[in-house]
Amino acid sequence: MSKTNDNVVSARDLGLVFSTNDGPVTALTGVNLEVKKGDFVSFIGPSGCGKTTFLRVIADLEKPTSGTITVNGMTPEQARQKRAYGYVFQAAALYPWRTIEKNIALPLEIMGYSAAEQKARIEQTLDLVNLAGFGKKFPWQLSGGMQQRASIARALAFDADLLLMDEPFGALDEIVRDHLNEQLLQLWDRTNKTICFVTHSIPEAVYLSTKIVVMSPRPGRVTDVIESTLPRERPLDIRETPEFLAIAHRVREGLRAGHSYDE
Amino acid sequence: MSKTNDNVVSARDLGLVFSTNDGPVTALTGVNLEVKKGDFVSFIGPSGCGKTTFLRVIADLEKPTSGTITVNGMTPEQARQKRAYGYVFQAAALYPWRTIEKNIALPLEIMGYSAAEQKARIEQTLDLVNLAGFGKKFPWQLSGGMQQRASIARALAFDADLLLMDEPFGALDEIVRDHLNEQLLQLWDRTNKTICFVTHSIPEAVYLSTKIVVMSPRPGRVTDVIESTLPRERPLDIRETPEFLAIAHRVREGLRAGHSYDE
Amino acid sequence: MNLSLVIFAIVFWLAAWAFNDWLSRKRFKNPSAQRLASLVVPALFGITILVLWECLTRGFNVPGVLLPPPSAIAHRLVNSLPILWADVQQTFFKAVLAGYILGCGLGFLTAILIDRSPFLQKGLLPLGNFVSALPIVGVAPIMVMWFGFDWQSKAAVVVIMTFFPMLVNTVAGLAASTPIDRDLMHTYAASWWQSLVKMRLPAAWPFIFNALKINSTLALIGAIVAEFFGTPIVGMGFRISTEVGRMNVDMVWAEIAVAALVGSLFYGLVAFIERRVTFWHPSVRGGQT
Amino acid sequence: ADKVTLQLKWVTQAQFAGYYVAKEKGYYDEEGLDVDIKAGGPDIAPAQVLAGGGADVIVDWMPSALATREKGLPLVNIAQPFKHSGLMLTCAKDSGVTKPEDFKGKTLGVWFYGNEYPFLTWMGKLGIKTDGGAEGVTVLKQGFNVDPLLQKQAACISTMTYNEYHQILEAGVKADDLITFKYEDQGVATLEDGLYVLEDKLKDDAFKAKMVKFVRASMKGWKYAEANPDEAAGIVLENDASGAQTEAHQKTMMAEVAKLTAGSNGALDPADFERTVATLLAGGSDPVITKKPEGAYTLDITNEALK
Amino acid sequence: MSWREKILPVTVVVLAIIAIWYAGTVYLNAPFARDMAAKDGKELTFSELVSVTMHQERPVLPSPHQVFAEWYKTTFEMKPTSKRSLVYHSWVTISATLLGFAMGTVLGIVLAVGVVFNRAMDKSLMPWVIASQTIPILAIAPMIIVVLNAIGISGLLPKAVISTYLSFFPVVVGMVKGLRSPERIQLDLMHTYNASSWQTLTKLRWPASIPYLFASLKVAIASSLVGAIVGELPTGAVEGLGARLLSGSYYGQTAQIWAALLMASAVAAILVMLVGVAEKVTAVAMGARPAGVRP
Ligand SMILES: Nc1ncnc2c1ncn2[C@@H]1O[C@H](COP(=O)(O)OP(=O)(O)OP(=O)(O)O)[C@@H](O)[C@H]1O
Ligand SMILES: Nc1ncnc2c1ncn2[C@@H]1O[C@H](COP(=O)(O)OP(=O)(O)OP(=O)(O)O)[C@@H](O)[C@H]1O
Ligand SMILES: Cc1ncc(C[n+]2csc(CCO)c2C)c(N)n1
Ligand SMILES: [Mg+2]
Ligand SMILES: [Mg+2]
Repeated sequence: MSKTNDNVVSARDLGLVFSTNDGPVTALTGVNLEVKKGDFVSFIGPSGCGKTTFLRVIADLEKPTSGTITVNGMTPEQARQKRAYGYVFQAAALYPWRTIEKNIALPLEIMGYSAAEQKARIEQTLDLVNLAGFGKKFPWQLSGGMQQRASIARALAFDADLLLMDEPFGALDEIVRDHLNEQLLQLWDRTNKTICFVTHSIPEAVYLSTKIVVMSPRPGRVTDVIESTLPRERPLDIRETPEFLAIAHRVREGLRAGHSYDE
Repeated sequence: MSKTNDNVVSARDLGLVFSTNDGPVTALTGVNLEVKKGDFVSFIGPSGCGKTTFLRVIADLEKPTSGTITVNGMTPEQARQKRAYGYVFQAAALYPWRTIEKNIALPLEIMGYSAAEQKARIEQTLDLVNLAGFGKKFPWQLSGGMQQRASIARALAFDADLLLMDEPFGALDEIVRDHLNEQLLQLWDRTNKTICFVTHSIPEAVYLSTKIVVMSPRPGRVTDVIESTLPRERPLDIRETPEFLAIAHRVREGLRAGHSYDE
Repeated sequence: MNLSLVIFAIVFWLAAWAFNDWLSRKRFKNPSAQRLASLVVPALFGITILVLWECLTRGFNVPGVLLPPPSAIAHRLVNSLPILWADVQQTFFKAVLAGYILGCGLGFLTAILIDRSPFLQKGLLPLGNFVSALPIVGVAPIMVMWFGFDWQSKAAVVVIMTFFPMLVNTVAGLAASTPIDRDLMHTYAASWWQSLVKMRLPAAWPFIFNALKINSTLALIGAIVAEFFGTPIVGMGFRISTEVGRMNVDMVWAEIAVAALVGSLFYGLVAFIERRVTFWHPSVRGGQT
Repeated sequence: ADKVTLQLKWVTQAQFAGYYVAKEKGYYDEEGLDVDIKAGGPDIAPAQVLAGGGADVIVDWMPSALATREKGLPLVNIAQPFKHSGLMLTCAKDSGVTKPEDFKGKTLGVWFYGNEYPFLTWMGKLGIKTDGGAEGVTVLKQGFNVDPLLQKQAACISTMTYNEYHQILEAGVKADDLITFKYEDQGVATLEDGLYVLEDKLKDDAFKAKMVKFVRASMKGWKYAEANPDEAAGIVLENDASGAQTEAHQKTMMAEVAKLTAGSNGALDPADFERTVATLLAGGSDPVITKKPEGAYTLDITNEALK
Repeated sequence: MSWREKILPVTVVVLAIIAIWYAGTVYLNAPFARDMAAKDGKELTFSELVSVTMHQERPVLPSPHQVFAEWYKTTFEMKPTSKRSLVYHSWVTISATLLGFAMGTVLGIVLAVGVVFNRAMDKSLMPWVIASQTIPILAIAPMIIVVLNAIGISGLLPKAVISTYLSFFPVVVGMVKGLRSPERIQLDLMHTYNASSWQTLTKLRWPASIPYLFASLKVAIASSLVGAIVGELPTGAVEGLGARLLSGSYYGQTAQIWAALLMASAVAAILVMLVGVAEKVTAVAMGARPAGVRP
């Protein structure tokens, strides 16, 4: 096991049970996981297996009911207070009374960036997600995919070492998705961020990750952790290599095993 | 050109311009399209190209600013009043004050189904989307993918001859997606419904459709309409046939052409 | 002036403040201890006010006809229970309840009517504003003239007072559903009634309950004040106005205490129902993290 | 100049003409006083204002003043400009009331807020219950106006000779259709508008001196008003900030008020005081005051003022 | 906005109300008229009855034209500075209303913010805020006035204080709900930024509460007006609409009461409409979607 201060996220026997109107729901159980600095970890698993819940635990948005978890060696709460991470939610969660520009400015305002800095970063991230020219629109004037991109821009606008991204590219077409995948990889490479990334696309998971976590539902648990053997440098056509396909196959099998119905 | 009464949707020179605080936005322009009874039409195109807008026009949720459109030979409004279609929105749009069960019951109540019939259909569609056992939960107690499935169940619960589905499977993993694709094809085959389906997945579009509409943004328009040569009977492994791959290739090319940035 | 009493009051106040602050910050592991703490906090706040009041009125020798100490009020209260109970029956159970139900109902129905017909929306809504501030001082005597001296005229005043808050909030509530919620109903070609019952009313409940809460206290004030303008010789407003004139200020405060109790219970009941009906709203579900 | 604040018992009207006249005619100025006259209203208990330090001297009715005194706020009468009582019960003839014995079973309108004491005393004397039983009368807390009589909601209502009675007439009812019972005629008259101050303050000679000047000037005002009712009514109208009163009504009122102040030089007649106290003590089951008040009036001020 | 769309509906409704009013005038005033006639040994025909009921000195319900004539006379035929001018009295009341409304709104918002952010305040203050509203104002108004007077405050402020007392409550109730109305995910976003309470307030809770705020403000400004009018009684009811109502009532001048009522209503309507305009402007600034055609 590695030195703790190397671990960005470290979960031990983590469990989380929601109590609802008709009985408790076990969202996570016995989750053990280590995410190292500079890792790109993808979470993949059937709908409802606890991916979002796990990300929320890391982000201190949900308290585990058993086990322990540390983020940057601290409790999630301390880490959050240090603004350790940026979070892209599964839904865009833009504030309807702010224009796209202003939505992106929100974390910058809160974290006290100067006006000039805000302007520069807004422009830059809008460009990055290909929304230049839409800054003055309100969220409801954008398409679903555009809203999602705006929310990605918002999370990228400030410098967090850890990025928690919950299906950020779900509503995007292949081309944009490929483009953003590349951009994200570049960013990760350049800045040595740690990224936790939920996706439903096996190729995407394999293409992006250094580590793929396969989860399974009822109760949500980790069934496989795959360390990628792909090089850090990844052109798009790496996706046709046998190595890539082998990993993808392993992920698919893991995914299939976790499903309740067999086809 | 076919006889009109054969056409479920028929658009002529359709255009739609939104007027916004900072100038007009052309969401659709010069759209000509014919959807025949029993067609399975997929719409694919970059984010923001007007797919949702077009579906909304069919559904009488948006009024075109130029051109004409008929649905079942009537105006969209008349068709809507005849309850010609079921709509799956891009966002789940479940009512928070109703349980999942009750959300699915909503259209049934409105359309006057008997209590027994309601019960049967709720059970059946919950099974179909693999949410059996979650009927008594409230929307905010479900994961993103589960919410999306609930909204699909809601649209399938009543008998509309035309289904308008806006990225219904966007938030689902491959396995569930494959499963639901199959289910949807079966349903379509059995009931001879007409389906308009927005997706970002090229394989999904090719696998499901009799006709693929490729769209392109700024301004939103139809750039290619591909009639599928695949047989109506489609096992999952049809996706490895050369015919399939050829169509997929044509779609990908069309998609790429519509994009503003070239990689 | 009795300085020691005054000093005691101030010390007590500071101590209670510190204790309360500590208690409300503290999280108890044991849920029943937590619940107990959540009851102790407001209670202590109340006790502090009473102690301050008692000590300051005595300490500064405030004349009883201006402000009697709480002990005198309590004494008067327990000695006048039959009278107070008769007053509550007259004012609350007859005038307030009847007026509240009618006024809220009327405001609600008018809002629905306005919503139903664009014509009425343009014609009636601006005039609804006219009813908004029909001053009780002007209306109460007229109602006495029209509906007699008994509780019916007070109920009429309450109707007028509660009508507008309900109208405004219902109108705002009916506009509170989100566009996509409405789109969904539109795709079902739901009738206006169906949309109303299944979508727009549920979305409006948080606003409507605001009106019900505001009105629960407004109704009581309205009925009591209306009794200043003519009543049979029973009722909370009657008692208050005559006893002020008779300088029985302890009785006035006893009646006020009863009014506060009854009003708070009424408000609490409405708030309780609110939590049941709007359980799904973030404000109830606990949007706080 | 010395400041004096006078709190009236009711809104600005000819009932208080003497004080307004004294102010307008400069009688207060002559005494070196700067008098602030505060109008009252249905919601103002002058005694409370006095206790709160909002006024130096108030106008109040003696029953209510004595009751207040018993409650622990020691009011002292320093002058009594009103010699006679203007209170009466006015009944509609068609209600069947012709004499006090007819009240039983009828509905009577009464002013509360401290004004009910004379009524309760009277009913006590007549042996009529007022607590709503079948045997007694049904009492209504009358509002500010004479509507209950016009609307036939009550058989009789309380009126003042100088005000409400005339309003009934102005509404179109003929005097012949009315029957009135003056409290004075029924032997239950109590003293009305008098000037009261706090007992403690009288220990202060400077204050006493101020009150002497105040009473002297006020009485001068009253006598002028009595002699020149129309001019006095005009002065009242000018001082009415609500702009609501009519000239005709205030002139009528002034004429009637003059009849009540006539015969008083401001000094309280101890005999009147004794009569009032006796009346109040006699009041039925719920007496207004339970024991004879001591030191509830002083003649020092008027003695000094009238020198 | 054409004539047909805006003016016609209001006109129709106003005419309907006036028609009902006239009918009510005849119906309610008839008993007294018949009574008077009977005492003179006469019986009134219907047309006589109608004409008599229209012009009674002390009607149960004055006819619209009586009220309007009085209103017109006191509003337009007097110098606005004269004590007999309704404009003058309206202004007296409006100034207290506006001051009270401003203080009430601020107080209400401050309390709501406190209640939402501080558990101790929620637990200990809210029950007392509610209890405070069950205390009948007219009962404590005189004491407030006396106390304020004792510390040398008189004139506009005491009235405004009573106005405040009535108007802050709708604001508290509405704003507590409004400030708590953000969705879970919207709050989570702030949480991930480790935003301070103040930042969460200004950037999320406050904008999210705007619809609740305006609904509350409309109620609050109406309540302020009622409060200002009520507050005129224990301040001696010397001037203002409340004084007009009171002395009108006291001296049996029915037309004057109704004219003052009409004026109070009109003032309230205008104030509420002004709040409505502010609401619209704010909504546009906050990117509200233009109201759809559909319900
Ligand atoms: N607030 C909540 N209350 C009760 N149950 C909840 C709550 N949030 C999530 N759950 C339950 O926890 C389980 C895991 O949910 P989670 O959102 O983590 O799934 P997920 O893996 O993100 O799924 P998806 O891919 O569909 O988004 C689900 O069964 C869900 O119903
Ligand atoms: N209500 C609106 N007001 C103004 N502009 C709008 C509105 N709705 C959509 N648009 C604009 O119209 C264009 C098409 O939007 P649409 O939602 O149809 O895209 P889409 O193809 O569904 O995209 P996606 O795949 O991202 O959902 C976009 O540029 C969007 O900004
Ligand atoms: C609440 C109330 N109290 C008293 C009176 C009547 N009133 C009080 S003093 C007085 C004499 C001067 O007119 C009169 C008539 C009223 N109408 N309403
Ligand atoms: Mg999820
Ligand atoms: Mg879309």
